[in-house]
Amino acid sequence: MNMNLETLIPIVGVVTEVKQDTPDIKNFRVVGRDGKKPIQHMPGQCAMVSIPGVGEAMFSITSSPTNEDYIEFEIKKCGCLTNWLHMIEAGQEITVRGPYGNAFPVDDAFAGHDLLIIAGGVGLAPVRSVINYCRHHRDRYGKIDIVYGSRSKEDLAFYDEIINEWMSPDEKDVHVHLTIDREQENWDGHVGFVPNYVKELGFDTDKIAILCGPPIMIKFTLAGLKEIGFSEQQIYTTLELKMKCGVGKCGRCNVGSKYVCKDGPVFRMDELSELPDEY
Amino acid sequence: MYRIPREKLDQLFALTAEKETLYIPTDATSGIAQFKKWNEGMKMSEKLKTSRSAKDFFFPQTEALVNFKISGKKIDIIDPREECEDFVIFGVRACDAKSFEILDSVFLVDPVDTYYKNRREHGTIVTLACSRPSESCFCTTFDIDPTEPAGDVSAWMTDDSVYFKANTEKGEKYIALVSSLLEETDGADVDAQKVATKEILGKLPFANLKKDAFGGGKTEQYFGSPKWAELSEACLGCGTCTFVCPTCQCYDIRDFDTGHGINRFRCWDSCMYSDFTKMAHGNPRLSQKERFRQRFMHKLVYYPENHDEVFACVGCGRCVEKCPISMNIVKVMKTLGEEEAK
Amino acid sequence: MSMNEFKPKIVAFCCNWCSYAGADLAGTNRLNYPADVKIIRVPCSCRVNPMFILRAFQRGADGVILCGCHPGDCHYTTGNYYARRRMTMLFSMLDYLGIEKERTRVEWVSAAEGAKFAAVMNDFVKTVTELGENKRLEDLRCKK
Amino acid sequence: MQEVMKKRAKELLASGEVTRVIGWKKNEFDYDITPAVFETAEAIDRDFVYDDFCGPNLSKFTFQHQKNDTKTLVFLKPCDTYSMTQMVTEHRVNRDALYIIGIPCFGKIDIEKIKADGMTGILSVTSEGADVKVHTLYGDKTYVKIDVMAERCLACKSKYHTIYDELIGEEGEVMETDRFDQVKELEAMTPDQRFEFWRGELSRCIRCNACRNACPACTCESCVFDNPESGIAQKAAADSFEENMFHIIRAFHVAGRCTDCGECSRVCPQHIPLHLLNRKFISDINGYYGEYQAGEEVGQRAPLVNFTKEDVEPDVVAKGGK
Repeated sequence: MNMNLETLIPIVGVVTEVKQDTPDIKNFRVVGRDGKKPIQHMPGQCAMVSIPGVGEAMFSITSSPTNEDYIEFEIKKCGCLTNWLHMIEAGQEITVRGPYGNAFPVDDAFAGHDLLIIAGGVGLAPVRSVINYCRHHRDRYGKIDIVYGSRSKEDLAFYDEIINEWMSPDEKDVHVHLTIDREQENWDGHVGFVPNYVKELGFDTDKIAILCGPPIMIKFTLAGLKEIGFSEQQIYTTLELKMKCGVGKCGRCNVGSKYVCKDGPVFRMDELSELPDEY
Repeated sequence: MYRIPREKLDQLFALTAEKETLYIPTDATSGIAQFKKWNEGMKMSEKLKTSRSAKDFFFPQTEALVNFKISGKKIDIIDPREECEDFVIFGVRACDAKSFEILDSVFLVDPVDTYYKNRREHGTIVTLACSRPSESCFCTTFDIDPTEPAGDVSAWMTDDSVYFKANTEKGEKYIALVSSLLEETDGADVDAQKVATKEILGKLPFANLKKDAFGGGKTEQYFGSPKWAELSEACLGCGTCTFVCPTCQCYDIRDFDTGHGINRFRCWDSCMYSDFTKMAHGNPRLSQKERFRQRFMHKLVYYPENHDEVFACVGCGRCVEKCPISMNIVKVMKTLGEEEAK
Repeated sequence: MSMNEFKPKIVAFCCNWCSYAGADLAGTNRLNYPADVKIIRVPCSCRVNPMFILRAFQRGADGVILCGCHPGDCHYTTGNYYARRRMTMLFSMLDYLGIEKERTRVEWVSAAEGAKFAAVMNDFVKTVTELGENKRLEDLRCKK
Repeated sequence: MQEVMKKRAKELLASGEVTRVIGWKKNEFDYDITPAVFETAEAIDRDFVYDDFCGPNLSKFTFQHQKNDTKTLVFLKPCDTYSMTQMVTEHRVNRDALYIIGIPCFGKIDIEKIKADGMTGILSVTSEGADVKVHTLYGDKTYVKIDVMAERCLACKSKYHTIYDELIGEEGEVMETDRFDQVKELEAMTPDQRFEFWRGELSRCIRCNACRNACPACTCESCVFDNPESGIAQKAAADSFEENMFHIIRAFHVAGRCTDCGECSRVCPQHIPLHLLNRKFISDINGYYGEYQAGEEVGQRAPLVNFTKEDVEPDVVAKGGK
């Protein structure tokens, strides 16, 4: 029995490291008071992070479950709670509860397949967990393609990790395709929006696509993927709506009859298409 | 079945209150009935139903979840939960009794809501059969029999007597508690009352309201209906319907800074409120139409879809009576149902 | 807590341009007034929203006093005239709800009136001490 | 009356002068009235009503239509016109987008009074002259209209329309009223009695916000109680303090702007006499700063955004009032 699901009472987490990742995104490393990993999760699952007195919100856990030491959150500054989070320093205690929601089917539906992971902006956070999980269990998956775009080079989250680890020559069959929205100095990579880049790259369709990013990117990328022959059963995405309880009881994160916190946040595109367009 | 003369009802209340906290519906100053803790001399309301539903007993409007003490960078978590004391609610109507089952199916499924469970386990519900249903009643639409209310103990009140029947173990315990005042009897009077009430039920204005047009799997059919705009046009966006509704269970979690700590509590929330789904980056339900639609789609389609075709409405009629602009689920069912019939 | 031990918590909203300086003057002149008066500096008496008064009570104040410039002397010409109407209305409403009217007060104290400031505070503290603890506008969560 | 109104509304629709009509329609019961927007003559023929149950004040419903390019026709009872005038004064509604027809009002029936008398299973209610006939499943009863009239109508302040483009029926007059009697009764009580009275009333509040949302003076885009930055945002009153605070602040925010239309008390599901809070402010304003009726004419300056150098000092309250 996981007490903090039943009671909505969180546990204390200690922020051991805060890293400014992009101008408006910070990365937070969190352990329990005992110095160990506070919660066990699977890629795609979320946790409720809170600063008491300020607020509580759902964030996806961006570290891979294979990381045994700590969990990480990648948080963009955009509201009341996140502004506060951006002000804290290492050593600050916060509260966490979870994990909530379902996970990407990394061990079943994804196993043995080629993966195409497409992310935009801070949308890399939930799929980074998938990427690192798959890299850890490299032999279970086929080729891994990662298309990641952001507004500018500075806005690319996890840039160091991408360059030093994912794009390292030692990686087996992991291909990273970076793009930024506008031309800028000291950038010789691709320039353009993610949906177009995906089409340009023209992937073969015998693989599973995982999408995460701003709604507008998802919309156009989805159309692009369908154009090059992907079926909805091959595409996964993850949603985010306002949540309070995390256990499907407070009643606000539903899309049709599905609760994003409990039945999601990961949806296969064909499941999502059956739901009303209210997210 | 057990019987007690009506004039002895006060003695029964006194005896109950000796052992456990007792709540009965009583008249407030301004003509509404509300559940209140019984004390000597309190009169039971003659009204059909209380203004607020009985859900408060298990899902109160505000409830402490957890407290925090903050010192520097440290946070201490204090669990405020305490074992609830036993209590008895007397005079719950069939519709409200049914609403507890609906709340159970939300709060008592995994992960169980311990706050709710705590209260639920310690409450004994004595229901009271209806004999004078009002024009706003439509519980029969949702297959509820107001002459045979659920609950731990069912009671029937006739001109001169009150009859009791225990339905559960908790109910047996309650009957045992007050057995010194009860006498065993057959239920001839009760049967007569049931027949009479059923006849009235057939004459109610909403007697023919049918739920068949709704249920799980109808999302696509109703979600895009043009009727929502017309139905919701006068909606004020207040929370009256949700707060008087016995089955509405949405809540918000908020923090209160007491000056020496943080109290985190939950409180009722309403899907009719504009900030219900408002996030830092936007709101998926921008206009009142979407919020209005969410409420009724939830009751008539989403909930049945997730809970074996049980509807999240018990036909108590409170929203019918209380809505400031007289828009309600009956109107929604009739309007959308008509469309279905076409 | 017995009556003689009771020390009321007083919140005083003081206008920056007059009574706040008046309080200062009271201090430099070594005039005594109880330490239980907590001064909150505001740019003008008109800055004080009725909500401030209510929230002071919520947070445990037993009395709330608003000090501003004498009518006609407002740094912003007319601010205290508005404050005067607003506070009259609020105090009247509190009284209407049965909340002791002696717990709230408005006084005009200029920067030169250090002695008046001390006298006003002493008098107000005395009045509130006699009234006892604020029970009718209390928020139990904020009490220890 | 209803037929005249229907006819005029249809004429205006047909002429293109207006493209929509805000009026009332019947819902499930005789006494269940919903504000409605009509866009066709057929809809008006089918649903439009104006009777003794048409209580809802339509002023605020014009809000969402003022940005349209074409005009909206709205029917306003005398007391509704005060709300409308106040909204126009405060520039909360675009007068040019509206075509206002003033209609007479003979007092509205409060169904809650009939229900409070024990009537249930009401199948029909008809109001003819001074008689109100109630037909129920459990027997019939006839009331004298004045006995079941809404409290706000018994203390009607005016039959005069303060704003309109045209009138149907005769113009009425401002009335002598005893609407402050209850306020005076409360003022005459001891503070303890008043405290008990208001605790009893306000403790019933469920914070549904109906009073706020129905109020034609509450037109803020984002209410202080919904604003997390305000420090008093609350979804529910956690204790007696928050109940008191909500109601004090709600009444205070409309003080001097409240026209005493009585919508707050009408919509309250818990029957809290909220108008007594508003009326206290009105009576204080009248007493301290001179007679003032909000919504009397466009362009008035509300008393709380005004002052005179001779105003009474706040200690007038401690000294025992007016």
